[in-house]
Amino acid sequence: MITFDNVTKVYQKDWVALQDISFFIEKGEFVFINGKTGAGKSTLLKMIYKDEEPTKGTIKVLDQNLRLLKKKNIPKLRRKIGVIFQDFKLLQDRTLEENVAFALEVTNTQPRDLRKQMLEILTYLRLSHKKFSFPYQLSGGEQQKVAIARALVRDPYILLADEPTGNLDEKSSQEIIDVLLDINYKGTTVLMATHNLKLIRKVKKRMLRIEDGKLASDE
Amino acid sequence: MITFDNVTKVYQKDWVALQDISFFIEKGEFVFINGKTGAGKSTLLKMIYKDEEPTKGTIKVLDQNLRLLKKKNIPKLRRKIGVIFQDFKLLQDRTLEENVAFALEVTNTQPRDLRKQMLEILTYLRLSHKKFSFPYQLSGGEQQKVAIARALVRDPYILLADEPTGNLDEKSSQEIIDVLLDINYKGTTVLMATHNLKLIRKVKKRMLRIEDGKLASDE
Amino acid sequence: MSLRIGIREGVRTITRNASLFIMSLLVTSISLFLLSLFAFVTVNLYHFLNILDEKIEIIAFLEQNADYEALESNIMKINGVRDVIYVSSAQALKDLQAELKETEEVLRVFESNPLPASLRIKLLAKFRNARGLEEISDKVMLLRGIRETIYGGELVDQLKKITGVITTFDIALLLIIIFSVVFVIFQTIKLTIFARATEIDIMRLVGASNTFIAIPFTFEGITQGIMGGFIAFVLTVITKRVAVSFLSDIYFPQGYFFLGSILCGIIFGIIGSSLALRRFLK
Amino acid sequence: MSLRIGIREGVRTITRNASLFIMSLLVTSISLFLLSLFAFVTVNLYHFLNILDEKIEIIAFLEQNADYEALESNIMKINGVRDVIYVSSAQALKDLQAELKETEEVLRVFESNPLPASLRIKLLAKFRNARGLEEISDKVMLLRGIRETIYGGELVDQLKKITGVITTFDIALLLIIIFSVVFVIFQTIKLTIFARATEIDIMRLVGASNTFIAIPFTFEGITQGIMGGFIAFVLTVITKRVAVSFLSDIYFPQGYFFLGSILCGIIFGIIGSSLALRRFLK
Ligand SMILES: Nc1ncnc2c1ncn2[C@@H]1O[C@H](COP(=O)(O)OP(=O)(O)OP(=O)(O)O)[C@@H](O)[C@H]1O
Ligand SMILES: Nc1ncnc2c1ncn2[C@@H]1O[C@H](COP(=O)(O)OP(=O)(O)OP(=O)(O)O)[C@@H](O)[C@H]1O
Ligand SMILES: [Mg+2]
Ligand SMILES: [Mg+2]
Repeated sequence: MITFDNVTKVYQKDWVALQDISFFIEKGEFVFINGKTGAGKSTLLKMIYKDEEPTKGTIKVLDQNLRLLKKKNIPKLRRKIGVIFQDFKLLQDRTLEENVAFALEVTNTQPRDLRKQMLEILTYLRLSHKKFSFPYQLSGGEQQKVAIARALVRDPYILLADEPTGNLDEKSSQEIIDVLLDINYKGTTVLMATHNLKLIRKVKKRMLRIEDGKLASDE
Repeated sequence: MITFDNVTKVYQKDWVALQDISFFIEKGEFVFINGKTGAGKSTLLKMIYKDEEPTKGTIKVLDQNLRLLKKKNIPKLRRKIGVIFQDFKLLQDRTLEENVAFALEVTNTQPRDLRKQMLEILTYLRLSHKKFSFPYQLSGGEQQKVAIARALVRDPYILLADEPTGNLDEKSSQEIIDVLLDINYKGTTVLMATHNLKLIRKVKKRMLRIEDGKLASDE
Repeated sequence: MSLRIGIREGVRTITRNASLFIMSLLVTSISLFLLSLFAFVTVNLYHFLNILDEKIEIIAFLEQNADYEALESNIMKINGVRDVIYVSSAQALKDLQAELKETEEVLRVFESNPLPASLRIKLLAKFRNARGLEEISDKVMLLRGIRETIYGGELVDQLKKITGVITTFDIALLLIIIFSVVFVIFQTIKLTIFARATEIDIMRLVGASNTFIAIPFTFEGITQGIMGGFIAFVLTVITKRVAVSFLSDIYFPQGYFFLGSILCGIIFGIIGSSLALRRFLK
Repeated sequence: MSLRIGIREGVRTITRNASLFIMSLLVTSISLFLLSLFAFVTVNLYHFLNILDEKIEIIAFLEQNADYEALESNIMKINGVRDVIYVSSAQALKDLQAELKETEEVLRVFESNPLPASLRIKLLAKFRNARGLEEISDKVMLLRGIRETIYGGELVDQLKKITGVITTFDIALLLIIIFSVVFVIFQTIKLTIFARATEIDIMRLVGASNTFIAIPFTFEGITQGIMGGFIAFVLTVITKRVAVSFLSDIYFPQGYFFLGSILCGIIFGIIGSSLALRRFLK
């Protein structure tokens, strides 16, 4: 499903964010990515949806070599991947509902299915009462939930969750983890970057730990 | 130092975020504000630096009734308060260093003092090596640290920290708490909104808990 | 993307960023108005030059007692002649006196009438140039009863020269203004799109194709063009109303101006938004 | 805020948002260029009208064998007279023939010379109107040896009327263009500031006073004005160069145009950014 082969990422000014990272993630796996602030977790995820290019090495996602993927086909790749961005990346001029619907519309979902799927996920995350609110009218945690809803709603092949519980209280965090486990159970490959070791320990899944830009452990 | 007297905040569409909140915080206190997602923690803090107006009730900050504070004097109030925003609010067209310097420049700090204070805080938070990076070149945690540095650098009378550790790993989080305790020890009044109960329990300070928009406990 | 979604997205793009849209619309309207105003001046200039052109004629002086009616019908048969008017000797003096009175009153001094009768020959448009004049004049000269023809060859040359200069100048100005207007509209649309760069980036990250992103903005560009063109047209009509009050003879083909404004608006809107989007959709 | 910080902040505002600055600068340049171009046309129009005005004169026909030299010196003493030129009878015929040749060649028919000698009286500028002409003409008529005076009263009226219409039209156009240009520049600056609304909000939350926020943007506005004015000036100079190649007599006071462009740029820049900022700094 996802293969990293000796991937190195150097940002400008010779800042080596990741070095010689290799791993393989099978379809249906649930993997945590751990590492402290600035370790390179987000960078790793960004390379999967081709927001950043690796400086060296090969990345394969859904049987495609990303380096060979044509620009015009990037949207197609991204539509198969759900991403919960660390900084949410909500569309500021759209309501909560429209933000979630947007993720479905780009995939040409039929209006009928769209409404159904959307209502389902909003109810599930207890966001329905804020449906018509714009992002600036939401609390930090509510915004994060919208970001989660948007990633989940289209039942992606791969789900990338970058620190999805940073702004959520303990109870909500646990709920989100349960949602992720649930969607994983239904077949979606899940990668979740987090520094919250407590959560990871509870769940007992595979964990990639990044330290000083290198893969320190894979257990 | 900070007085809330029967403060109610109703957002448009009759959404009651806070209801009849009353408390008094003395100079030099350290207070946690706890409550789950959407409880109204950020709203409470926003009213202290007059970003939001209470619908009812009176707020006094630094012996000033905020309702009577003239618009042109708002900047003066804000310069005495350091705020760590939940969503960082970094200036995107400025480097890390410039973002921190900006907080000092608005207070007319002498260039010499400015450099000194800035270097101190950047070194302290281990950000010096990223001095010339723009926000988009920083990891989530690094951005949060910049937000913290900017709030701390001008030695404010009051420090408002809104979920300052949401993007930080355990070790960094602990360090930040230590910094806040330290600055509090030196005389600054600190209010920190968080849902991280673990941190709160460790520190043992006064805690205001908000539930359903009401002050549920003050201990 | 279905048309329905395209339009809905476009409407949202406009309404949710109303301030941006209005600012940009105002710039577009004013720019198109300037263009329209200039077209208005140009049209009237040509209208005026056309009237001058109409005045080009050949004067054929008749011999004493020539049969002017026979001559008239003969001349009418010449290719390129549109009309022939007979001016008697008495009439000629009156005309000349009337004409010169305003410039040089010298001719009052005359005591006898030295002016012969003449035929004024009006030409079809394409013969109203030095060559056409000469050609027809030569043919007229062959007729019996004609003493002399004059056709102000130099006047025609002069007129054509002036028309040439004015036309060149006018076209140059027109090009400058068209260029400026297109440029300003383009840059303004770019600015409004730039202001939403973050939103566009997010859309791409969520998997929106370039088309999906472009359609609402193009829709916005077209809407802006149509509305801008309409506002420009209204402003031009107002200008025309005002102009009429102190310049009597004003030419204003309202329908063409309406269509022209709207069309220019649409074209510039499409081009502007497409070009502006290119930067973001590489 | 110290001037040093103000300037540094201004430079940063420009360099860190270079695309926005350049787009806005281009719009400003083109707008100012249009204004400058119009000023250029206007200046030349007035220049031309001035030359026509210079041609206004009184013609005094002399009696046979009048002492024209004595008359000349007497007329020169009349208030408002600038110059007197003697035209002999023979010269008059030549002039008339030369002049009319291009319009109506009728006068070739003359056999004797019916034209008297005359004095052409040039006037000071403020007497070049119907009243001034009449006044001086009356005084000239009192002198012995003058048969008649003519001064094309109607011509002057005509000219003044045309000048009046052109001036009104011109001022109207100038106002429209000034208004449009100011408006476009203003809206464009507003758009660039709008694109940075989030940044401005953050600055205010961190405690920046309105002045602190406004200074860099005003600096940007002024810089844009100066640069825009300069670019507009260069474009106008180029236009002038091109115009010279097919219109010989072109008037272009370079210094004034330079100062004017830069000054307009600065003024519009300051006004534009101040007005635009008002929305954000309430
Ligand atoms: N665009 C960029 N240009 C330069 N450096 C960058 C850029 N993006 C990230 N970096 C640097 O690369 C390193 C890794 O960043 P990354 O965002 O992957 O960290 P992270 O593991 O997600 O951290 P966090 O837990 O704080 O989110 C950081 O030191 C960061 O400063
Ligand atoms: N501008 C606004 N307009 C309308 N409703 C708002 C606005 N800002 C906040 N709210 C609502 O008020 C409630 C309290 O929001 P607030 O941001 O204070 O929560 P919070 O306690 O900080 O939550 P979190 O832990 O998620 O940050 C939320 O339900 C939110 O949706
Ligand atoms: Mg990260
Ligand atoms: Mg909050």
